[in-house]
Amino acid sequence: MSPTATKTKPLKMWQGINQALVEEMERDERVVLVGEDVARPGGPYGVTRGLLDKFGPLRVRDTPISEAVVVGLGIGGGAVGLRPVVELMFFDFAMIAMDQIVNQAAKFRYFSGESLPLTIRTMCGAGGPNGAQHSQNFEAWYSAVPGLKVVMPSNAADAKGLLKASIRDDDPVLFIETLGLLTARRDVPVGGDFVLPIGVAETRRAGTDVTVVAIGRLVDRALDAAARLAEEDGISVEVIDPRTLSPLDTETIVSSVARTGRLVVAQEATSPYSFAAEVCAVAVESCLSELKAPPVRVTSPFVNVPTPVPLAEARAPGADDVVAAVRTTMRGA
Amino acid sequence: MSPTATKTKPLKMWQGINQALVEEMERDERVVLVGEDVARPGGPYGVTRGLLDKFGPLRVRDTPISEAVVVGLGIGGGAVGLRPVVELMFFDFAMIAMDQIVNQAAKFRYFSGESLPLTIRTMCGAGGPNGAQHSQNFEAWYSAVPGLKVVMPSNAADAKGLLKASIRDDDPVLFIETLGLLTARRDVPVGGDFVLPIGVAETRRAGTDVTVVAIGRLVDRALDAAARLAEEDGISVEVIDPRTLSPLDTETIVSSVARTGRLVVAQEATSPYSFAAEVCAVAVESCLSELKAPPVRVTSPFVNVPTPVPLAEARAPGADDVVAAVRTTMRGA
Amino acid sequence: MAEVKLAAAGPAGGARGASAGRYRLMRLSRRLEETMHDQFGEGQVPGPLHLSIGQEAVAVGACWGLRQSDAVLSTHRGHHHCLAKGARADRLMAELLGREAGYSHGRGGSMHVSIPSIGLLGTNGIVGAGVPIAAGAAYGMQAQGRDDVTVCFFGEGATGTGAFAEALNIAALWKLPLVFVCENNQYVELTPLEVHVAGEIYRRGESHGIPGVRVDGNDVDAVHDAASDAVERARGGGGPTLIEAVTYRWFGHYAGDRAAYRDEDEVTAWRERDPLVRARAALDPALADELDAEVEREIGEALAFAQRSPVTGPDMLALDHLAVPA
Amino acid sequence: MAEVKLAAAGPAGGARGASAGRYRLMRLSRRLEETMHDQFGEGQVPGPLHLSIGQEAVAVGACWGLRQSDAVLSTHRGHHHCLAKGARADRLMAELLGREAGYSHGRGGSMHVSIPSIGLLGTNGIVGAGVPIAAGAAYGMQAQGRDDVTVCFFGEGATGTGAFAEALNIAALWKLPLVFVCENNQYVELTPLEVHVAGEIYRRGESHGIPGVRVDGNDVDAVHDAASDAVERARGGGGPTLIEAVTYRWFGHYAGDRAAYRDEDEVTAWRERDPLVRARAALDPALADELDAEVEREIGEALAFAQRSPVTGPDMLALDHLAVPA
Ligand SMILES: Cc1ncc(C[n+]2csc(CCOP(=O)(O)OP(=O)(O)O)c2C)c(N)n1
Ligand SMILES: Cc1ncc(C[n+]2csc(CCOP(=O)(O)OP(=O)(O)O)c2C)c(N)n1
Ligand SMILES: [Mg+2]
Ligand SMILES: [Mg+2]
Repeated sequence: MSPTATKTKPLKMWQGINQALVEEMERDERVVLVGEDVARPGGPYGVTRGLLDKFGPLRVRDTPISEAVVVGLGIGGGAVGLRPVVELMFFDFAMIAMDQIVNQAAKFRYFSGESLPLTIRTMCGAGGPNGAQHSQNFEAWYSAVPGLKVVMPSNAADAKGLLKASIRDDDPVLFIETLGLLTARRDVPVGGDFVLPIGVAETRRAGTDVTVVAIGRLVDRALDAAARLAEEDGISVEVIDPRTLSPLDTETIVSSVARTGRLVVAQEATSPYSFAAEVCAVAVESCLSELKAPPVRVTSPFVNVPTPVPLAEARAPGADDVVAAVRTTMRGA
Repeated sequence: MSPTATKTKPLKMWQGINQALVEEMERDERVVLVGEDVARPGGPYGVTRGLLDKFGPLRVRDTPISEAVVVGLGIGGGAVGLRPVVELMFFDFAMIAMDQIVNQAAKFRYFSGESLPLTIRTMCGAGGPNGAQHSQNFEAWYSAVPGLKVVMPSNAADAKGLLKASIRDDDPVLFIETLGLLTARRDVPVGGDFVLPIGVAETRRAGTDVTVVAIGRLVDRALDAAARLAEEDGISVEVIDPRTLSPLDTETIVSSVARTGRLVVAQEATSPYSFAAEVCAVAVESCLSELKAPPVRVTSPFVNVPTPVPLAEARAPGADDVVAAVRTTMRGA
Repeated sequence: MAEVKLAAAGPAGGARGASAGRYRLMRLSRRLEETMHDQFGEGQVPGPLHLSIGQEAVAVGACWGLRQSDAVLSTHRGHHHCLAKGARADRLMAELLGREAGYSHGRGGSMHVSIPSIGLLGTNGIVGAGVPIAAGAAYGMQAQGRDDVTVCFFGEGATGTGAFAEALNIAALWKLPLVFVCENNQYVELTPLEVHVAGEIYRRGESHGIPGVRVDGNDVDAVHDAASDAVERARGGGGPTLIEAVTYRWFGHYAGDRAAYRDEDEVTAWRERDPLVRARAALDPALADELDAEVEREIGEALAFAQRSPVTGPDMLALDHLAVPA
Repeated sequence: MAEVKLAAAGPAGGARGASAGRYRLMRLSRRLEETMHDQFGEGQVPGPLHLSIGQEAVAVGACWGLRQSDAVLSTHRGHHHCLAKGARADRLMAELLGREAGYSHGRGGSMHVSIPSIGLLGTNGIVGAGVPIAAGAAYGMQAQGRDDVTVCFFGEGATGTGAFAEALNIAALWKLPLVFVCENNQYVELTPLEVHVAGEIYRRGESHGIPGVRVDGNDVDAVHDAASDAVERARGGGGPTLIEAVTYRWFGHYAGDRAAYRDEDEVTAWRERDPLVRARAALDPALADELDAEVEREIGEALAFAQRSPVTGPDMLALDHLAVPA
């Protein structure tokens, strides 16, 4: 946390995002925001409200339903002097712009040797009644791409500090917001210039028995689980939130697992070929001899996201699942 | 191998693919082939030569450069009674059709309860002087999608038997060919009806000291490495080729690793969030107590694929890298 | 599973004539949506609800006379398309209410209704994504030597997607039996048409050689005339047509959106052009009353059917992912 | 690194006039490609080589007079665009020959040349992918209040991509300072135009309100006239234009493709319409000879420069992935 940011205020995640956008757009007139429904409507979930009035229609602009072009606006704009923030409304729609993200934006520096300051904001997860094409968590895909950074904050403060960092970053950053967290509150530094470093994990709770690496919506659930496990079982759980998925702060993860000898990875995504797989792999590569129990992945089952919220919530892993996984690791190999 | 297929012939992989297409199109008139340059030119690498003449312009059809529509042709066609094979020339171009593949084809059964017999053929890897946008290996992305099968053969015989199986399969199958293997020869059953099962790994070499799980171009390199290690070090290496990445035959992998206690995973893709991560995760989840050494991933470095072949080959892992990795695992934790 | 009969809603319109049949179907769609809107208000719809109220004439006019073996591609706003292609009101309601008897076991809701057995190849949560699939269905018909056609619905917002343009080009190149129906309801989520569409939609295929026609989308006969010309041409191998049906979305983008971004006068003016009122006026009043009563009964029975069906539980989540589950 | 000067190739054409300058640039492109083609034959080009020979007038005509602060988006077939926008022949050759002094350290080859400092925002391996980026560059200029323009080149094959259509629509909507230049060379990889393009390319933006014009792509003056009208309009806030420049690909899709799929007579007829011959005929013969000689010297020096540069080794593979390497 930068030293000037001393005051904090309890804010919802969307407010943290909104503040980051406002502050960066005030600070640097090269920052623009384009995307579907971002301007007049202020975002389908209200995240970008007020920006159009503050910064005008050239810097805050509603686009047609043209996801490839939305990212193209960011690439071309970034190449001629802007520092664009482009919004892809739902993460699932990023697939339509996949070529622009992976084959174009991520390779810009490799081909040209020059910077592409581009932030791609999007929103993932099964937090609403949106169904199988509006709820997916494919953050692992993008994290496998050289030249692209992937940031996935789990709370309002991180969202603010990391979005500001992403906008200032000279590389393309995919900034993944989580629908299920947009209205979750957390104390957020205000007034100062609060910028967090990309690529640095945060240990959200220190512990000695089991390491839980959690992302997105599972961070708070892991913290709930940790509190319960401390109380009910006397188990000391360390909760790590990587916050950046690429480049991944493997050091923080590895040093924790080396200490605790037990690993649970928790995410909203399904299990195969996911973030959780990468973390398990990193752990066994680096800490085999310290591991006292097999790592456990706490994930959604390998099925589509249903539309009704009760079903979607039944599918998503909860604090209970983290508790059960931690207990499993405590029983050993 | 089905019992009627008794004769074999040494064929290149492209020939195996071509035979599979011819046989299935002869067997079932619902099978069609559409894609860029597949008809008159017979494929940019000649894989589909002769098909237009045999089956005519309604069943073998050149499309415009419209990858989303190419997959859409397969989905719509499959929904009204065809069993389409669609070709996406380079795997990298699948990104342009990503929504059609992941949000549409893979979810067709989930939404409708009915079959979508669709095979999407494409070609991956750094086997030619094609550079960073024509050489990528993102097979892990698609393997993370419920409702989609992913097949990746490593030789002419598997390509033939698995392509025939894919075409007969009632689910969408992404069939990933490997540019670097198209002209590699192997004995291929001919004359009979040679169909291999999807979802079943093949143990290409039995061994007792180390399990090497390899895919695509790394299978033959792993076999070379195994031969050298047997001779030079007296190390007995088991080489497993999963052939299908989703659903992954974890049983074969786990039972091998449980026996050998050592794992190397070898692939052309880069390491983070890849196939190799998934296999390492599966192994440590199931075989922690049997593991005698940390698994090792043999992959390309996390950088873009350069255009010049010598550089691309320098980047790709070779038999030497597999040898070194196996030796590392033999030195233990 | 008790089946509610869609009396006289078939292509021929039954003994009461096509106008009666089309009116009845529009009425069915209207009442189904109103009923679902009420249910939504009571918290009984566990998904988003994109109402097509005001736009019924487009779906009914374009689908009237289609065969079961013809295909239709729909959108996120597709209840009217589903019914017009022969979906059952009861199972559709069950789907919207998250019940086991729904077309997708109540797991998908309105954006994920797909009934290949009647040629309904899906509503869709991805704007524009149905269009390439429509090209595929049309190609499949052509490749099999069938004289069936595919009708592809999409909103004016979808004309911004690349998928739409790719499909236009191949449809023209391959002379596909495909009718593009742009349902221009003036709004694209929370912003007006002007934010999304440059120039004129019905001319989007002109440079490809695709005839384009703009019709009053609130006049079911006008839509039907344009569509049947296009369908006939397509069946005869004459290739695709692009129809722009100009209509209006009476409600917000989804149930719950109060649509404060638009003018009340505008809404009022369009409500006065109610396609149902216009279609009803052409009927014998006694017949119209009879049809309304029938629809009321059908809706009542369909709702009862849906409500009798169990709410879908987590045990159904794993169904229908692969032919043979892994 | 010794720099080869591009004498008289600047916008003004130097003292010798614009016609001389344009001819010289076309000649430079022709000779660079011929030289690279020879090198390819000798196994010295470690990547694919898509020759633009025969199409030089399109690039030179459209880029002539552009500012360095204007942007150009190019394609897989883009050496002529690169040179016309001011790329150095020596570093371009070095790139094609896989040398350290190449624009991308010799790692990218002809499909991956990107020189933002001169406004060349990339050749591209993905057909159509430059078009959305062009829209972005044009938007960036507009948002910054600059009167710069973006010129976007693409082949007729790229008109089949959705990316192209998305960009047309937004360019019209936002009145972007963007000139679309379709370089119609009649072939799309290994198949003719007819497999790919329905109807007429230059009219693709008509329904969006984008003026379209078809010009003789082998006439550098005609291309330049059309382009400068479009550029002027764009600079003045008048929005985009679509230019279709009809030309011909003399060689195969890539070096090594014998192009057996086309007619020798057709090739001969087009070779007789050589844009260089036509441009040269308008010059004083002595001046033309002088220009040829200059180009020959420049090419010789550039090749020597490239060949002096070390072949790129694996130690350079990790360069330029992130601003601060992870
Ligand atoms: C590819 C994609 N982008 C954005 C969205 C979000 N979205 C859902 S509906 C909609 C508006 C569609 O407008 P239109 O095509 O006119 O149909 P209407 O809602 O008016 O029926 C948008 C932008 C989406 N579902 N898919
Ligand atoms: C998205 C995509 N699809 C397919 C290809 C393969 N491909 C490379 S060049 C080319 C033909 C392009 O034709 P055109 O646009 O006319 O350009 P030209 O080669 O004639 O200059 C194709 C299909 C590609 N590179 N990208
Ligand atoms: Mg609309
Ligand atoms: Mg061409």
